[in-house]
Amino acid sequence: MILAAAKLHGPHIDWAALSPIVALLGGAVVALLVGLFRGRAARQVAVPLLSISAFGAAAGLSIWQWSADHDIIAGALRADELAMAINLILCAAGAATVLLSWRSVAPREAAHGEYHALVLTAAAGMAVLVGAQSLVTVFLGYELLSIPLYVLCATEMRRAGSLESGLKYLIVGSVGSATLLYGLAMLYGATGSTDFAAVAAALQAGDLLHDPLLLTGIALALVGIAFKASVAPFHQWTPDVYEGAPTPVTAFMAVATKAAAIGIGLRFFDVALIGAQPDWAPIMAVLAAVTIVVGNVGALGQSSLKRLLAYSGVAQAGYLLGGIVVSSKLGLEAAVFYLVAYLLMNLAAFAVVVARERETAFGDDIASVEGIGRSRPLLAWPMTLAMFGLAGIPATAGFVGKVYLIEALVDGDYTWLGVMIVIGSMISLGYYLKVVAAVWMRPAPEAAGGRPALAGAALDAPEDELPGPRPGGLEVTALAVAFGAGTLVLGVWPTPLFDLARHVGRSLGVL
Amino acid sequence: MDIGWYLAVSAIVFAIGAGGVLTRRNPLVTLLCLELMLNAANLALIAFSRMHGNGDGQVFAIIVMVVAACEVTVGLGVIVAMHRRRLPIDVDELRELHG
Amino acid sequence: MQTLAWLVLILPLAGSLVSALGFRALVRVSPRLPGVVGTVAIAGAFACSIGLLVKLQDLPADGRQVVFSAWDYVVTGGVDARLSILVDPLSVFMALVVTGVSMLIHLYSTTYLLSDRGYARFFSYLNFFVFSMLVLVLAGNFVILVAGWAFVGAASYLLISFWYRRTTATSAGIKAFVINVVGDVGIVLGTYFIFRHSHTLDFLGTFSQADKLPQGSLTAGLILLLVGAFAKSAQIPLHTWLPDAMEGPTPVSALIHAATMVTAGVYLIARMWPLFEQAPGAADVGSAIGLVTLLVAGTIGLVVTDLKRVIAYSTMSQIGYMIMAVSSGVYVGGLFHLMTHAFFKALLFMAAGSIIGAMAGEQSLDRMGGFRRAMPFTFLCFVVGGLCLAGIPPFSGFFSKDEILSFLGDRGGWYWALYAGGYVGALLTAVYTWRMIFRAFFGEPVPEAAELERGHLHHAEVHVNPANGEVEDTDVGFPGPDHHIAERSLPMKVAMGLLAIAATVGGVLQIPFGATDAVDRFLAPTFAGSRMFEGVHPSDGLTLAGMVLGAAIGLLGIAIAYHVWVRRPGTSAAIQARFAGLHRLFVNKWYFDEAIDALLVRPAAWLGRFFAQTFERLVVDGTLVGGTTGVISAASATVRRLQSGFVRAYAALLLVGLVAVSLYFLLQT
Amino acid sequence: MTVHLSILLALPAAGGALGALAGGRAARWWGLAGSLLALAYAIVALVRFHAGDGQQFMTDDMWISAIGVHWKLAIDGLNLGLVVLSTGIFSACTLWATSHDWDNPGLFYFWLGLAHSSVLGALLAQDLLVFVIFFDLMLVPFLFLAGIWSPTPRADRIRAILKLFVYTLVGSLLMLAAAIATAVLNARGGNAISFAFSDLSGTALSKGSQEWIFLFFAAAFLIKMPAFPFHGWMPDGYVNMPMPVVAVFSAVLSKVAAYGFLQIALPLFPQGSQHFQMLLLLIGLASILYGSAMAFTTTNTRLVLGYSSMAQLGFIVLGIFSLDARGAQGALLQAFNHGLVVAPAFFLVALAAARSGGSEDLRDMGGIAFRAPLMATVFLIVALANLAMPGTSNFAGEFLILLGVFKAKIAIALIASVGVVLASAYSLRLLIRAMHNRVGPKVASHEISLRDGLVAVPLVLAIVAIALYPQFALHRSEPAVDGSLSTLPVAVAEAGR
Amino acid sequence: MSAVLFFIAGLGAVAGALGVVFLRNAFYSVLALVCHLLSLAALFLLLDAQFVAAAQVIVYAGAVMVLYVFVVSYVSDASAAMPVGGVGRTTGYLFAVALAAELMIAMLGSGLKAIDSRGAHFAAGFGGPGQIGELLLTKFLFAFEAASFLLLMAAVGAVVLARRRGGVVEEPGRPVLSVMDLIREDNLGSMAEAVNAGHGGER
Repeated sequence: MILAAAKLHGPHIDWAALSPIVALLGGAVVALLVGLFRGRAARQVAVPLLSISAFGAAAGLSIWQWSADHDIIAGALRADELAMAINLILCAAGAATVLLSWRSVAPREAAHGEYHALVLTAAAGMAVLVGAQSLVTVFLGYELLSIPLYVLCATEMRRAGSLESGLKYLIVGSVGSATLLYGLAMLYGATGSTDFAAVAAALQAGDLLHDPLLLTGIALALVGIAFKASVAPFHQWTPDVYEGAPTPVTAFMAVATKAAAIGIGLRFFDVALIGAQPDWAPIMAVLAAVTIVVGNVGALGQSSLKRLLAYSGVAQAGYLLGGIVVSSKLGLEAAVFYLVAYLLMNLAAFAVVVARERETAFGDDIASVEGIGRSRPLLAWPMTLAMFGLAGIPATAGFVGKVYLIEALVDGDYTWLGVMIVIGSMISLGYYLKVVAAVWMRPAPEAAGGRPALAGAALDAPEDELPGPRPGGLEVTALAVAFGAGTLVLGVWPTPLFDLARHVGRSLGVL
Repeated sequence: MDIGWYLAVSAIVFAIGAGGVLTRRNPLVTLLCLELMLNAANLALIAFSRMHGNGDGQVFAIIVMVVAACEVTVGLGVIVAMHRRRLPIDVDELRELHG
Repeated sequence: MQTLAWLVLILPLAGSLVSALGFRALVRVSPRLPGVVGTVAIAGAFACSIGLLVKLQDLPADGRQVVFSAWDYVVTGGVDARLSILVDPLSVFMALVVTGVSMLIHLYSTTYLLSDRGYARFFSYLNFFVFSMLVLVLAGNFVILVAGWAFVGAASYLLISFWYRRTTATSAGIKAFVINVVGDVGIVLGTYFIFRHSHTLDFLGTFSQADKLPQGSLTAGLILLLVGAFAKSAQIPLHTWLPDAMEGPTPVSALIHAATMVTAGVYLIARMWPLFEQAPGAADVGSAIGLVTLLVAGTIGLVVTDLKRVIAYSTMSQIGYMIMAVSSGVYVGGLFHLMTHAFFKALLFMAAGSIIGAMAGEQSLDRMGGFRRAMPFTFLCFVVGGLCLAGIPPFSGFFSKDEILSFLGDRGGWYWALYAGGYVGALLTAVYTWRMIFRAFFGEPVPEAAELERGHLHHAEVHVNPANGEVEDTDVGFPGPDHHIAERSLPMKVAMGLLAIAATVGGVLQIPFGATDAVDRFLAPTFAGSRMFEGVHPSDGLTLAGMVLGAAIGLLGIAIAYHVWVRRPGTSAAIQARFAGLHRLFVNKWYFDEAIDALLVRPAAWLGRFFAQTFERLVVDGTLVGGTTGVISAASATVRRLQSGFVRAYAALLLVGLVAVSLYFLLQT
Repeated sequence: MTVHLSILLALPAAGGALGALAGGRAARWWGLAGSLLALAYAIVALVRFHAGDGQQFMTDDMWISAIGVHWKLAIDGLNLGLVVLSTGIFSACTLWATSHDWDNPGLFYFWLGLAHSSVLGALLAQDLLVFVIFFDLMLVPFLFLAGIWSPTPRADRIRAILKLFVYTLVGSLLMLAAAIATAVLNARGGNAISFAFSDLSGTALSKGSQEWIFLFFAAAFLIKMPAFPFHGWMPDGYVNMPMPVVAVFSAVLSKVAAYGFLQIALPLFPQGSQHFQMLLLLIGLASILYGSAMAFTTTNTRLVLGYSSMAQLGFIVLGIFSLDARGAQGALLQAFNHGLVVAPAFFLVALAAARSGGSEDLRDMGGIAFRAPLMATVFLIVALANLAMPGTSNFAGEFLILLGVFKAKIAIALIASVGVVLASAYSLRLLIRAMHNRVGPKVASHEISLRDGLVAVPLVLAIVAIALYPQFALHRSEPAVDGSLSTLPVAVAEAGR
Repeated sequence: MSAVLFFIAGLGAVAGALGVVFLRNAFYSVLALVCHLLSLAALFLLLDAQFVAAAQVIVYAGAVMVLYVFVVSYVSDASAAMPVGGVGRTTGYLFAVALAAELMIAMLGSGLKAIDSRGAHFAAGFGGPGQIGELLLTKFLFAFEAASFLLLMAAVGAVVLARRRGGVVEEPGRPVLSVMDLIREDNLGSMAEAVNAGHGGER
């Protein structure tokens, strides 16, 4: 035995290709350790700065490894343009989250080091998930992103809502991951392998295609991934968790989790399960349609902006699913394009929500943005652009993204799903424009009480511990403006983003 | 015994776990039911591993055990936090967020 | 010649624009200046028309149809409407009548409306009307014809509503306009039917292929054209606007609603003769409607008490003659009657205006009487007009009416019915005309007449709208506070005098038995090739019989009127009581207004209200918008109710989805 | 290849943006300058346009190569008149707006300029997606213009405004899907995907595809017009916009929809158009009758004009779907005419409202003409043009429309002519009840000011000029209209005969 | 022999699972789960997965369940004898049955011959620590490392969630204040605090 162990040769580790993930995980460890320092500056300034640098480093390394296209570490992961592109989205979302958290309640409650370490780990988990090239890695990535998020959701412990959202996410999320796991197990059972390549090869052989074991495995895996992407009817955790979680965490979940889920969806279905495409595509299209309807109608009549954005995120997941359904190069490109647009629009909106949560006593209620068209144009414009972008109004990145998606769907003979996207957009106008109307057309409300009414805040807590109305923060405004401007610029001149999407389109070789 | 028998047990346990999640109000028990579901998957993995005669399934199962432990830890952490916060330990009482 | 032809059009337009745009400057120079400008413009047009006449006579007979085009108006896809005018004897004849009568009426108006605050506006409108009428008669194709047709309608509307502070005037205006638009639409649609086969909108081009047009389309098209003619010429059933149009100032009634515009229908039918001769069915419709109108209008004229409305119904009736004539192929007779009617009817209206001036705006015959001595000139004019209308030789009306009826008689067949009807109408005409004269000028002088005899023109203390008794806002200044009568106003006197002379001697142009046939000869080039024009010539016997009969009937009518309203003043009431039903029918104008109201206006209004109050709310807003939003909000409510907050329910839904998805996949095996 | 149209397109928005940066009182002059410059540019284009030379002043660049979107702008016979119209109307309405002190003027003129640019973009676009983009985009400024500067109380209007925009954007979004489908289906068979009109052809699509795509486009256009029964947004929208804004909205935006039928629906989906001809004719007819009946019933002056526009657009739909060159020519001419008439009509209604104590209800008006003869004259001309009195260009348009319909479906033409009669009734009713009759209780009349005259008189002169010489417009549009009908099966059949 | 063992262990596993769901006291549920886990370990052994079986017993039944027991007793006053969910209980079971049926169909309806066999032949050492270790260090090296990081983060998360902090009510009417609260900065809330590192003092 010992001799055997001595003969053992570890797999070749392509550190370069792995470097973005290493940067994120390393950043997490460093943040955790720096968080132990006593100095206020170390904790409140150095830790966020370190986190941002970790995200920046990961982003830089992703760009460095842009043209990589091979399996790494014994086929556990794959480094290719899709993975790198989604890494970039994750890093942008992560860095933005760090900025939004800068003066927020959540990191103080959870302690800065731990908070940022959890964010970085979740991001790393997402990167793992997107790069996953084996069933085991899929599951691990899935959990590596989920478990830190369960904790992050519950970090604002003074609010019952935060804890509630954490527990709900945990319970429903675990059901989702158990489902995924069972599906993966069945796929393993049917194909005898955990490698995507081997799974795809087994499907290619043909006689498996109508085997109930395989098909049920696909069904369960589909549900598991759809769960993370907030696809109806597996979306119900989304509104509650988004609303209850600290707003920066919500922003991170909304953008990054969705990107990761769609990324693995693309890879898992369009690489490993491409052979069974005729089996899963129709039901996935139906799920997409249901999601579009449920998300959009659910968002109507919401008064909490976070909840509204949550439902909106559900609907957007439905749109994005279209990119997977068609299993084409165009679909892949469109999905990636839309993810970037989605990142810009959502983060702009969440930045405004964060700023107004701090500035007013209305929390994330829609009343908090009323009348900011006059008083805070630098917040009003990004919010407006974000809403227009999400609704698919022209001259925003969201519009171009939708065009791209619909084009992919029509091209893939799923025209009806394209029309569903359009119908969804129609319904969505009902709530996006409501926000725009609140921003520009309603007068600023009379301040209701002097302090932000953080739901469930303990009333007997010392005065100075509860943040009163305070400036939203320069960094939050800057973030909103930057992402709002990005929405606009990429709506008018989307070619750079198209170039990126086309690069990614080359990655999944099977297509 | 044929592998199929093991798989049948696995399926039953998975369903029982799922049923437990649907019916139990105590989050602690809900966590236990989640463990049941993961263990059912583990049983399936090991059965398949035996079926194919390769070790991938077993390694997968070990990893699942790690994950299960992590989930339990965090889940219990949340429950403890809720208990400290004097929130009811009852999933049906967690209804502040809805609609 | 081309220059003259365009000048005929341009001068009135220029006059109109000068008055309209420069009214402040003009009035500043002299309050009368707008009137002078207007009159001079029309006089210029009249002069140009005469010039045109002379030039036309210089051309060879077969070359007297000249088309001048200014520019392309609508030329696309086979439509060939150019801004073109057709100068031929018929159009020049009409232009002469129009400009001549207009000139006199402008002259009359310079004093008649002098105190009116809308003096400049009035002349602007009036000049615009003349311009429009000239466009109508000079039009060289259907599109320009329709344009002129509608312009006169608009001018008529403007003038009817001239005193726009009166709701009666504005509602009369809108009524006239809408009915005239019905006519316009008729002409447009008729044009389509003809254009469909002729592929040209040009008159001469269309006429040249008249015999090639299919009968069905042609008849349909011509009947639609007749709708236009009826609307403009106040023929049944599109006549109801004309009596109401008397809301306009009296010169307007004289010019537009007696002499010129309302005869446009006659002109149209005469102009379209090549087509009508190919479609006798359509022509017969025209004849029949003409007859019905002339009789119905005559009966109403017997009982109406508003002075101007009596003349208005008389106009309807006389136009009935003309329509009947031109529809039956008696073109020259119809047009000759058009001319003489223009003279004497304008005269009658002017005279009526003079009396109304003396009555300070009051128009009811019931309040008038005994003006004979107070207003001798007016009386004289009235008598001349009355004699013309009644068809007493040697006044012009005698010859023109007689020509129509004898030609009808000559055609035989069912035209005998028209012939007989025409004489019945003549009797009615004589009776109601002289009823009017006897009631206004005979009997005891009313206080206003007595006041005038004492040398003072009556002036009302309070101005009221004669139509509904509503008190007028005096600060507004229209109708003007002062009134004018012919006896005291030279321009009015001149205008009326000239017209009276024309009405008296106009008949010499066309005396039967070959004595004179100036009109006939002049118009011949236009009607060259017509079966009716060249083929129908009444025998001398028929002509003579007709003349005797006509004169006798005219005298009989005057005698009856004298008996009823002068010798035995109570007779009228006795007859009313004896024939109460008939009287009620006549007084209510054969219930045409009521019928149109019940059949068209009220259903339309009800529909409008239904749309506005019910349909819009229930269907457009309720079902279409509300239905969609309702479904969506119901879905929204469902989604949000499912989002109950129970985490177990979420897990349950997840499992339901899982079971469903798995089932789908299992079904794929 | 010129850059002129891009400049034309950018001028109003640039003016508005500079105005927004300048803020305060200066904003209005920047906004006005942008509009007027665009107008001048458009007039130069009009003068230098040669009928029969096809598309002119072409700008053609690749915009988004990945999905085949070209930045392609051109003026042809179809859009020439409407470009001039929209620059003219926008200039007039901007001038009109300058006489009013708007809250936050920089933003106001920015949105107005952006609206102007978007409309121009939709008209000039020679690329399907660019058209769709601007077609959608041109609504956005109106959302703000109506929402922020609406005359109605805040509480009531937001719902109404949201209804308006959701409703109208619904149509546009359907069109988006249809446009993409058109391009993708055209690209089947190996061609690179492209949205440029010149790369799309009416024959590449199967009849089935054409039918649904046509329906989507038709829905967008009919809603934007609006046509019965898709006008549910119209009352809310019209009541809740500031007057200058509702004037441009009514005068210009609905025309873009009519233009879309001619530029896109007919040439690209000939079989679809043919298949749904009767449906569209019936919709047009219903719009005419319903709009007229409503215009005759309502007492809100804005809605009188709104429903009257609906009826007029019914005629335009009829003309287009006569699928006959004359009808289409008439429709295009009528689109121009209606824009030219309805903007001053709104202006006059606003002036009348200002003279009757701010009330826009006919019942509160009356007798305004007496102290304002010039205004009365202008009102009269506008009313007569609105009812398409023969001799006006509106008549020329209706004449051609009805002629085209007459050729296609006699019965429809006969019924539609009822609309002509009704038009006279409601137009005169508006004129009389506003300007004539007894003086209303709160009416304090006075003549229009010089600045008001600057807005109204050029428009009225334009109405008169085009009335005298409609051929000016017809001549320039004829080749293009023939071109857009040339792919229709009827036209093809006729040409073969 | 193996059949008998299978039935005993299988029944134990299912019974344990049912016990978890149906026992009303959370404490008994935990014990039922332990029973289930042990049965499962036996099944693993029957499937020649000795290492996993061992790990199951040690890690799961041994460590994790102990944690459970502690937490159950910690919160027991609040959660003792909580009724099984009333609402939707029957439907919950129905779904479970439907799910079980579907999974059974999938598993047993599979056309794979191997399912109806006792499994493939395998090399010596299958399921033993050597083979598992080799796989973990070669093919599944990344998974192994990532799992370890996951454990770290779970620990961090648990600390973040479960540590005591000021401002959050601990006991009714008794604010949590101690000497340490005066020394340390407010809401420091780090792991350091949780383990009292650097302070060493008692709370």
